[in-house]
Amino acid sequence: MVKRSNEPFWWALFGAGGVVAALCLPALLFMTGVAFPLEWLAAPDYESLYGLFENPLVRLAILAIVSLSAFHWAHRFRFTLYDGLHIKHLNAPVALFCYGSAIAFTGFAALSLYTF
Amino acid sequence: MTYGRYQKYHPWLYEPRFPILWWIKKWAYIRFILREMTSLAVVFYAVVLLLYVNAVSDGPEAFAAFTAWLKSPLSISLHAVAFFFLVFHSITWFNLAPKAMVIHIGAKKVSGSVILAMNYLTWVVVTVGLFWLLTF
Amino acid sequence: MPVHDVVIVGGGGAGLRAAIAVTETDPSLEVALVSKVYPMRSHTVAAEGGAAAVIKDHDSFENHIFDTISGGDWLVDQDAIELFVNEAPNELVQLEHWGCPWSREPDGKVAVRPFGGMKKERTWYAADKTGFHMLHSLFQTSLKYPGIVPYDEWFATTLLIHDGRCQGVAALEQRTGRVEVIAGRSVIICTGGAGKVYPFTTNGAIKTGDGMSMAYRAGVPLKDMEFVQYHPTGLPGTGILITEAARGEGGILVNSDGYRYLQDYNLGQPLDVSDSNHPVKKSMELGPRDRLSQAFIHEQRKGRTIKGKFGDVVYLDVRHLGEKIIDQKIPFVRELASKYAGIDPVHEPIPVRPVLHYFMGGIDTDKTGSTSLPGLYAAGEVACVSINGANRLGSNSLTELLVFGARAGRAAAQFALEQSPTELAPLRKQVVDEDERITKSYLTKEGGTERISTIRTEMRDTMEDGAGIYRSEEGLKNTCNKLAELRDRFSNISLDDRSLTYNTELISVLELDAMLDVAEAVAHSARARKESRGSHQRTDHPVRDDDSYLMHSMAYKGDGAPKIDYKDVVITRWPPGERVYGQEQAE
Amino acid sequence: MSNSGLQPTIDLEVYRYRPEQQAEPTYDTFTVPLRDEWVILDALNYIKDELDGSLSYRWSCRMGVCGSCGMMANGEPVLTCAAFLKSYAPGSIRVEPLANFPVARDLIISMDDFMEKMNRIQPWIITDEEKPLEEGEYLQTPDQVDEYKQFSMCINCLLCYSACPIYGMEPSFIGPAAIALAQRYNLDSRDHGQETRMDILSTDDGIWQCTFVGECSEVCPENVDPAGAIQRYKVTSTNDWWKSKLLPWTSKQ
Ligand SMILES: Cc1cc2nc3c(=O)[nH]c(=O)nc-3n(C[C@H](O)[C@H](O)[C@H](O)COP(=O)(O)OP(=O)(O)OC[C@H]3O[C@@H](n4cnc5c(N)ncnc54)[C@H](O)[C@@H]3O)c2cc1C
Ligand code: SF4
Ligand code: F3S
Ligand code: FES
Repeated sequence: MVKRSNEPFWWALFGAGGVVAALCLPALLFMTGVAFPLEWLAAPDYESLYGLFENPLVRLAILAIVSLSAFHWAHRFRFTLYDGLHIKHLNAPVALFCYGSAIAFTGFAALSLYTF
Repeated sequence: MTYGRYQKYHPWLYEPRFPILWWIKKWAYIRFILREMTSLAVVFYAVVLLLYVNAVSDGPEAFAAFTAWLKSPLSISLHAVAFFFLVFHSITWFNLAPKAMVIHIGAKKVSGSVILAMNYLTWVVVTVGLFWLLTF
Repeated sequence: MPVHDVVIVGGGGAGLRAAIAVTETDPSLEVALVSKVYPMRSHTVAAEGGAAAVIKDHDSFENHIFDTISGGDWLVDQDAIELFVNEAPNELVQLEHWGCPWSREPDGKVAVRPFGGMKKERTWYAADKTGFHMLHSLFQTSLKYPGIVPYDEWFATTLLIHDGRCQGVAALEQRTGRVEVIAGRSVIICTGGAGKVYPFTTNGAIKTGDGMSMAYRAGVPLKDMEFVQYHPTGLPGTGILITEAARGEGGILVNSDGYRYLQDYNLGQPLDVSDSNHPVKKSMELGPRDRLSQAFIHEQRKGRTIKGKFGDVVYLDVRHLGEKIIDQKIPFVRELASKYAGIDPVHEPIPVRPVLHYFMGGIDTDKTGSTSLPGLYAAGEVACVSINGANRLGSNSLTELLVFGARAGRAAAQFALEQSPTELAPLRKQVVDEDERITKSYLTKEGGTERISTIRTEMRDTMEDGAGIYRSEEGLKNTCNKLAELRDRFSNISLDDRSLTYNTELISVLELDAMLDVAEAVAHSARARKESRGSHQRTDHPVRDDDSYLMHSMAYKGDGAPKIDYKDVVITRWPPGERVYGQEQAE
Repeated sequence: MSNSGLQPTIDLEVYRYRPEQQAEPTYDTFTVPLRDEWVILDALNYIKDELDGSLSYRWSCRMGVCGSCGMMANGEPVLTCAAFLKSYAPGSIRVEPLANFPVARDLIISMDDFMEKMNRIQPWIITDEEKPLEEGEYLQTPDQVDEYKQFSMCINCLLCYSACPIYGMEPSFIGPAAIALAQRYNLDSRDHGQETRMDILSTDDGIWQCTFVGECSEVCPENVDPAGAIQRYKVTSTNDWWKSKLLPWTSKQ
């Protein structure tokens, strides 16, 4: 009997991450990383940011964004390593490294957002 | 080795080796690898975003220090590069989505171009929403 | 294991259908399916227009039978056609159950379209890639039967006859070059037609008449070989077919004056293309193929054709159908015309000319596909049952593959069950001889100055000159003589390639050998038939002569020229009459 | 393009591999007439007829439907009966056997692997019980035909396998055309074999090897879009996986 793969689990996270990243990240990065520092746009002041992040829903959304993005990376990067470097035989360690990092990152993000 | 009912028994097959650097052989493959590399930009910004929130959480000094770093040429260049990759990610992602998604309305399949248009529309709405959230 | 129960040579529509019929008759039977190309490459793949069978209420079996008999100019065996028409609908439904993606009506029923020479629309179609879809459905379905053993890219070279019956074939495995026995208690030949005997044909490279030649050399007669069909609408240069469905959907043929010239040839009066009754069945563009191709020659003589880079053409105009219908019903026509004629049929008329298309004749079989050699069966274009007579109606052939493929399969299975087990030793011996013949004549032969391509080209040219659309004693005599000369020169042939692995040049020479046999049978049968009937038109004998020639010709291989004999046509309920086209509106 | 006399010509650098004579492939250069209407296949036929009868390659229909004449032309997989010489002129054309397959002789590759995979995905209508022929055809509306029609257009030319780097690296990958064919049956309203085929497709050798390079669809001469077929199936398979984990009682085993 052939074994069906468990790949769907990771693929679903990859897909969700891909959507979230595609929708949200360009705008966010553009503001925090380019437009605010270069003062093309007026950056929000500390208090209003604090107020925004105090909202647990906002923090939950941020957790979703960063965590799914990390899983998106993990999955894609895992295959990029396989394909680009021809190392499919190193399947287990590569997967462990990629998904492990994403899991650890998610844990760290959850903790720090929880203790905001 | 036996392959179902088809037998492999010819002794003289020439098996070309697959080139290690296959992905520089064709523009399409380079584009593919670049697309896959966008994941680095994604994770880069995920980390930055978390640090950003943490900086706010750590108080005004920490936030000021982080903002100062954001203004450094290194940070600006990193962000600029990452931005291009992220946009590349968004475009490729939305363009390819209709291939995986098949939506039916009644018995009719919704055409790929409609799905495509919906994707871009959502992108615009989300982008505008995020701008509104952070700048007003 | 070279010993099987039934050996089928040919993996086209007929061969696959036969193979499935054998295992369905008795799943314990093992079928060897020998094909010189992977089955899905067989030329059935190229058929475009559709397959005929009566299923709609406005039609009847009687109509289909009569259309075919008159289309074949009364050279059709009437018992065979009756049975064919009766079994046709079930076969096409069977194929539907096997997944063939037939085009449908809005309510989900199978759709039909009109075809030339047919009184009602009865042609089932899968857009305009019908043969492709039929072949792939059959091939993929065949994969589910463990009893079918593939011999892909094995080239059958000769029949193995022992104890007075056919017990297998010798075949050359192309990738290793070894010649092996493939034995069975019965053999079915399904190797398709031989269009490549002519220079300008719709047929693919593989249609070289190998099976006809194998049977012919084994003493089985080839029936009605003088009847070869020219399709009126091939692309100039390549001979790629523009399907009759283009006319079935309403396309028209015009000459250099933009005139629908068919009206001058007793094919009825044209209706305007905007008329809701256009196209009228069995009239004008929907006349039978022989008459349309002949009309082209007359137009050419009158100087009313258009000069093109590859000879004279007329125009097939489908522009009035509009882009939507063209893309929906005949997208492949658009693709082919754009790619190979450089024109878009939505905006320009398609240049076309008659092109050799189909062999009505073939291995003489009865209604079960059996031949005069016990244990040997044939089905498909290679066989002549005969339901096509002197001119095949478009879309009957694909159905024929199924009906007679299945019949031959069942009969061969039955025959195999009744025989004692195969003795391999005597067959092995024959194969050793065959191997030696091939090796000595081609692979290790010294000297020899003739090239394959030279002889092949000269053969094709002489066939077109003498045994084309119009023939005469003079021309046929020259062709017969030329063929004898080429046969002579063939023994002086030399190959560049002496290797065993995929020696495609060796395959070409074996095919040329077969084509010379077929060409000879065609030319001599044509020379002997001193009348004009269907596709066989003699300028020196311009009328049909039922008193002397309401008979099938039978060509037997001789030492020199073939021996031509005759056999009665089976006439049951439809006495010979006049072929009438274009009169239907007057009814 | 060079001009020898009146007739313009073009050079073909043709890959040669004659296993009985050479261990490694080489290239032969042939000069052939450059005619407007000639495709690469015509040039190969010219070489075989006039210059070197030992050149071996597959072809039959010369009209883009039998699927046998696929080769690499200047590194791109093409149907040689549909690739016009003039689109490569001036310059020469390097003709090679389809990439990613073992070469048997000259331009002929071994098809064994594909034939086995095609067989493995069970490309036939799987039903629980057959409808008797007397009851006629299964009804299928034009919309239902459209669901799978595109995936039924595959001519098995294998260009997609040649374009897919993943297949090049991992020959165990079932690959684009076979998966598209499986989808052709999965999406056919007459078929009930989805479960059976899922065991074959949702494995590590199946769809999950594909990283959506997408070149398979780019080179496909029939617009089958195997890449689309695979991505769609990933969604199907993923839905199925989550269902079987979260609602285990709904999946029949
Ligand atoms: C362009 C075109 C369009 C057509 N359109 C229509 C249409 O619309 N409707 C219609 O009814 N008919 C049509 N026809 C006619 C019809 O398609 C053919 O008559 C029919 O497909 C022949 O099928 P077959 O199974 O007899 O042979 P093929 O499909 O030709 O198969 C022959 C098989 O025999 C094998 N073979 C041959 N020689 C050997 C050998 N020596 N050793 C081993 N194997 C061998 C080949 O590998 C192949 O598998 C068309 C024909 C052409 C050329
Ligand atoms: S999917 Fe396209 S490229 Fe691949 S084998 Fe089929 S037709 Fe050829
Ligand atoms: S090229 Fe290969 S990786 Fe997937 S999308 Fe096509 S099969
Ligand atoms: S020869 Fe048939 S596809 Fe090119």
